[in-house]
Amino acid sequence: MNLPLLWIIPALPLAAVALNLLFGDRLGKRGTAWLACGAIGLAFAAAVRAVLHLASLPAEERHLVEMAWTWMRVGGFHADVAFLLDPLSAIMVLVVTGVGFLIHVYSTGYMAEDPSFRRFFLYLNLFMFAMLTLVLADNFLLMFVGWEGVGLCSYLLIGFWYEKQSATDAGKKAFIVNRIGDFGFILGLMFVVAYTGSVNYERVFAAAPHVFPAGAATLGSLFSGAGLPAITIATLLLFLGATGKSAQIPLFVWLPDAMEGPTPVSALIHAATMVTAGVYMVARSHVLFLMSPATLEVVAIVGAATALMAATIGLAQNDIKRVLAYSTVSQLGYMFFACGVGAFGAGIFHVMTHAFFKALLFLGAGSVIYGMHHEQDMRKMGGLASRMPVTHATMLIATIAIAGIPPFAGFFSKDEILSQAFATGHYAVWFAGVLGAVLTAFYMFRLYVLTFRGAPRFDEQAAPALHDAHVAAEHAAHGHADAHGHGADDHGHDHGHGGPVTESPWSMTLPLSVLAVLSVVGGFVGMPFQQGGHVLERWLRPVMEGGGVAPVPVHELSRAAEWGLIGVSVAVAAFGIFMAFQAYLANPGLATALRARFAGLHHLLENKYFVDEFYGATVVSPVHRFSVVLWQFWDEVVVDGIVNGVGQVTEVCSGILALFQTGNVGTYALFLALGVLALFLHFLRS
Amino acid sequence: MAALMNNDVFVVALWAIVKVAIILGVLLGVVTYLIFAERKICGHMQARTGPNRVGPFGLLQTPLDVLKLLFKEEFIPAEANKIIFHIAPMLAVFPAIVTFSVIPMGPPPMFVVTDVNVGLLVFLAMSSLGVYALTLAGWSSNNKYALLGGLRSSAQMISYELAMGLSTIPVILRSGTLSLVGIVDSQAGTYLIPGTHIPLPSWGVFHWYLVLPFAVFLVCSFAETNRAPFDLPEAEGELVAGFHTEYSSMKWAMFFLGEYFNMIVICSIMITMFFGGWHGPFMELLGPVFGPLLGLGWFLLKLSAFLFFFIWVRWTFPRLRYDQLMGFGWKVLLPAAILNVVIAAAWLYWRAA
Amino acid sequence: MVPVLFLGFGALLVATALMVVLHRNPVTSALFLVLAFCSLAGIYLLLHAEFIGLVQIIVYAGAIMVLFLFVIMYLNLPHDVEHGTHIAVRRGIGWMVGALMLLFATLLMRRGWAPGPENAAMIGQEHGNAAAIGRELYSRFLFPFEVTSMLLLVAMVGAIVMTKARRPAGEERP
Amino acid sequence: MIPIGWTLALSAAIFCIGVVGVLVRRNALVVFMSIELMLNAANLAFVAFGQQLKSIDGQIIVFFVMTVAAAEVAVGLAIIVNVFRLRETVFVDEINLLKG
Repeated sequence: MNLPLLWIIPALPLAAVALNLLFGDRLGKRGTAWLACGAIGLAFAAAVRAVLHLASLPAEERHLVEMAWTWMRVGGFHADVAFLLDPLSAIMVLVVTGVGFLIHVYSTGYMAEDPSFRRFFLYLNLFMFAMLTLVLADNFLLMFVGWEGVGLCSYLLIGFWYEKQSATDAGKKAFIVNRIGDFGFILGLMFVVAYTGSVNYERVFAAAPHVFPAGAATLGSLFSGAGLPAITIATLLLFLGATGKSAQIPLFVWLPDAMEGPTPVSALIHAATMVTAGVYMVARSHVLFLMSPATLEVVAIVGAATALMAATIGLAQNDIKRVLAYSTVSQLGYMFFACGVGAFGAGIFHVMTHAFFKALLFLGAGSVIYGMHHEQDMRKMGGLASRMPVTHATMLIATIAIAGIPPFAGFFSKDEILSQAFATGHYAVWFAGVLGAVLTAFYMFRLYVLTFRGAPRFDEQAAPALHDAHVAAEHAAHGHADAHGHGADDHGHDHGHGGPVTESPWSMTLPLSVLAVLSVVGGFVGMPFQQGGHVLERWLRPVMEGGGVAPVPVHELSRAAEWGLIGVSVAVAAFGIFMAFQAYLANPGLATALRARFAGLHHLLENKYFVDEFYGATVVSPVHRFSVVLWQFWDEVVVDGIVNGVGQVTEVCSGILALFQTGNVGTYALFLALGVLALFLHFLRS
Repeated sequence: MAALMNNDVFVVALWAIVKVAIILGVLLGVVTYLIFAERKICGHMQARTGPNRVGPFGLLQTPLDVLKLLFKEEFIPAEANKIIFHIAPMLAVFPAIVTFSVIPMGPPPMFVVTDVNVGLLVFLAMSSLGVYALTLAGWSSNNKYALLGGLRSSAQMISYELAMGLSTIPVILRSGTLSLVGIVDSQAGTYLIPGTHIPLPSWGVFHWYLVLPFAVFLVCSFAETNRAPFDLPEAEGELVAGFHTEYSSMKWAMFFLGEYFNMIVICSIMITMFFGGWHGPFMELLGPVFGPLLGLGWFLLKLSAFLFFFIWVRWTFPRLRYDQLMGFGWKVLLPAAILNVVIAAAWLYWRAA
Repeated sequence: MVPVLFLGFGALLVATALMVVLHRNPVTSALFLVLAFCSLAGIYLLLHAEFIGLVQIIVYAGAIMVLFLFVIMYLNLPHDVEHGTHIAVRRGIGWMVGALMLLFATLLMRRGWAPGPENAAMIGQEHGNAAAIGRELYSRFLFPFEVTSMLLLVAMVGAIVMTKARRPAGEERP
Repeated sequence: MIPIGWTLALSAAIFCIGVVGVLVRRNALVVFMSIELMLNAANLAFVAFGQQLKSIDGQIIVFFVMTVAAAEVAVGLAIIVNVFRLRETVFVDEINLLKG
């Protein structure tokens, strides 16, 4: 089998974008859908082919680099546009293309009513291109290109319904917050380049242990800032970038708002793929991180804190998508503290499984919202199980998976993370993880129960009226495609808008089923208790053990201990689930009682710890005031003053000089002749 | 006197003066009877007999006309630019006469006034000066028709000079010199048509790559001499009499003189370039004294043939329209001439290689 | 005899050039200029530059000046009216500058001249320098020659485009 | 053989006359003619020097100058004609659109 054409994988979506731009208006919705999905499908096929080829190689040779062209060559520094396929990027590329394909298919159904159908798929394909570039890049610079590309696409897609103020605001927020992270990423990149003189992964990781001055910084020295080694700064900056992209403390605020975008976007970008880019980046440059234990500590703590915090917030949200958003944040937190405790493999594992069930959850939620005529408030749902059997079943699977009940995918990855944390002696982090697990199980099942079980809390007969009222409301609140897709009255939707709540079309349920299957079996690659680690571990080993950096010390756990841990996590998950059923199904009084008891806490959680307000007070408004000063003083007075001054000076001077510009040729000729005379004189005197 | 005779510069100058005097005298006579011939010929072409009253066969007609013109009252329009009005007719005659100084009318050195090594250029220069006569005449006589005629003539002559000059280049390429004598020498003798045994005089026109140049040159020569069908500067139908509307008596005669001089000159040049000049059969037989004379005879014979041809054309063809004239000059003759140059150059190069 | 001719032609040249500048009637100036060019051609002949001399007549007298005359007549220009103080002042200045320049030039030329590099013999004098010039043009000066041809072409096109009669707006140029 | 001094003096004189013409006259056409005079003065100098140095190059330069002059005149006259069409004048001191 010849070299796998790596470049074709990102090229396909790009080609789709180009075609869509050029001929989109002639293709019509069907054509556009086929084009977009076809491109991604082919990309998926190509990825599978490439990965198979990779797998066919012996373990230590699993490192395919495909040079497209030399991008820039400045002195000693040079960067290529080259693609790298190794076990790590293989997993990512498979997840991205596979889940991406499913979500594309789903979108064809979900967005069917949207007038700017074409634009949606344009952005979606563009995002796929950027994401694949990010994943397949073989150097940090190209990765950064993809990094920025996905950022742009996420901005475009969050603000997809740009006639809605909240959407555009959310888009801007996402973009700006990401910029902060990207800034950190750039700085970290500069550090790396400055020390290793290269951006290519191989060279960087090969050079890093030698060029970076040794000297492990402890957590303490971070705060004292005394004698901080370059590697720590570099990795911290890179991690800042990761927090931006992957919505970790302190930069997680944009992700919940990002739910303003269409649900498939939330599923693809803000659950499955883009937000995991940070994790991927950290895992990719694990060599650097391993060289700086302090950073690892930071990563672990931030991850755990995020996991816990987001989970707690998730408890009190009522918007179905927001709950999922916060659960995403918390799951990302898990991934990060997996990386933090040195279990990069586990982190990637969780990325994969999470991609499956979280995508499934979002798509299911989308299906629910679709069926509920764009109702997102869980308090207005309930009892959908009978009406949307497929959605219900798949959602249930996903919920169990995320809650971490064996043998579903979520269990394996989460359990591995926790056990790793325990094994490496991060007990506090481990405890936080466990606590997070309880909460996760609780709020996820709260979501499930509120949505599917119990008595319906919506008036089906009054649905049209409700809907019509709702359409008006949507404009202000979370109005969707059809808010402008059709006016107040035309209900020409194939799923009978305002009619009884029904199951979604196959184009939406099919991906749900596939993802459900994946979230069931997806975890088996990580089956524990195998000699020499489980499949995924062995697959990733060539990458993770590349670079002569000692991994985080792990004192081997006894079989009993492992069972114990498993038991604990299963138990806590079960407890959470039980509590959820109790509180929201068996005796609803409990929930209200709890809410009454901890009113203050609930208020705090409902308002997401006032983080937004905090940032608003501490960052946004000072910056705003400062920029006002800049505008009114610096720009209008100083800069404009200089500019106008230059202009006036020029005007005056030219006014003087213009006296010579009589416009009379004779005068010019006279001056010329006088000049000649002067020359003559000069020669005569010399 | 003897000292003078030994001073060769003086001798050359003397000879030149003598020859010029002869040529002038002869030319004046020739022109007089050329006009007579023209009237006769056109008469017969139009089925009349032409002048036949004055003297035997009307032979005295034109000399007496000249006499009449000499004694006629001279009229100078008001507001005319006197000086230029006077100069213009002379300018009509003078370039033609100058050109005669370089035309070999017979075997040198006897029948050549001077042999300058850029004779052809002299001819071109003089013909380009010929413009002034008409232009200035038209302008100075302060008359719309005259001015129009002058403008026309200047535009027309400049346009056709280009084609004419270009059409001489193949000849120069062939003979490799600008001297008219040299050009004539290069056409001496005969050559066999390739593949046959038919001898041809190796005159220019008998070489295939010089036929088209000859055609172009011929047409241009009509335009240069302002003769029908290119006589737009004096198109009596549109401009009363064109540039010489206001001219009368001897000045008017001068223009005629100039026209016929130019005609003779251009015919001689054509003969020199394309018809072997004074070359012709039987010259060797007559020996060193009479042979040259015969050469002169050949030259005059060819000349008269050409002059007849000119007259013939004048009374045969209708006048062109002005735009036709320009279009023809720029869009047909000029490209044709350029084509000639390329073809001839390529052919000669190929033959030399 | 040659020096005599030179002096004669030179005097004629200077006189006619002066007349060009002095005469108020553009047509007369043009004619004097023609005369000047002809005498210059004569001087060229005396300097053994026959080719240049005759090209001078053909190009300048035969083409360029005719063009001038044509334009003057086409514009139908009268005598130039040149009165008024500032014109007088300018005339004064002009003549002064000219005189100064001539003075300086003569002063400069009065100085010693460094003898330039002398070629062994004037190239191709034997059969007219036309041949020599042609040889040089097509060998050493081939590129400038071609460039000049291009220049002429451009100038021709430009002149045609510029003097094309304007059409009323809206109507397209063919 | 003519001494080069004479020729140069002559060319200098012609050139200065040309300068005077450019400075004194207001008729664009005459100014143009004066420029031609200067060009020819330069040509004369070239030929003279070529003669002095026994080199043909002088005459070749003159040849080029003539060509350029022809081009220049073609364009220049076209410009003058256009100016006349627009402003009904050929007096250079009445055409001062570029007055600063």
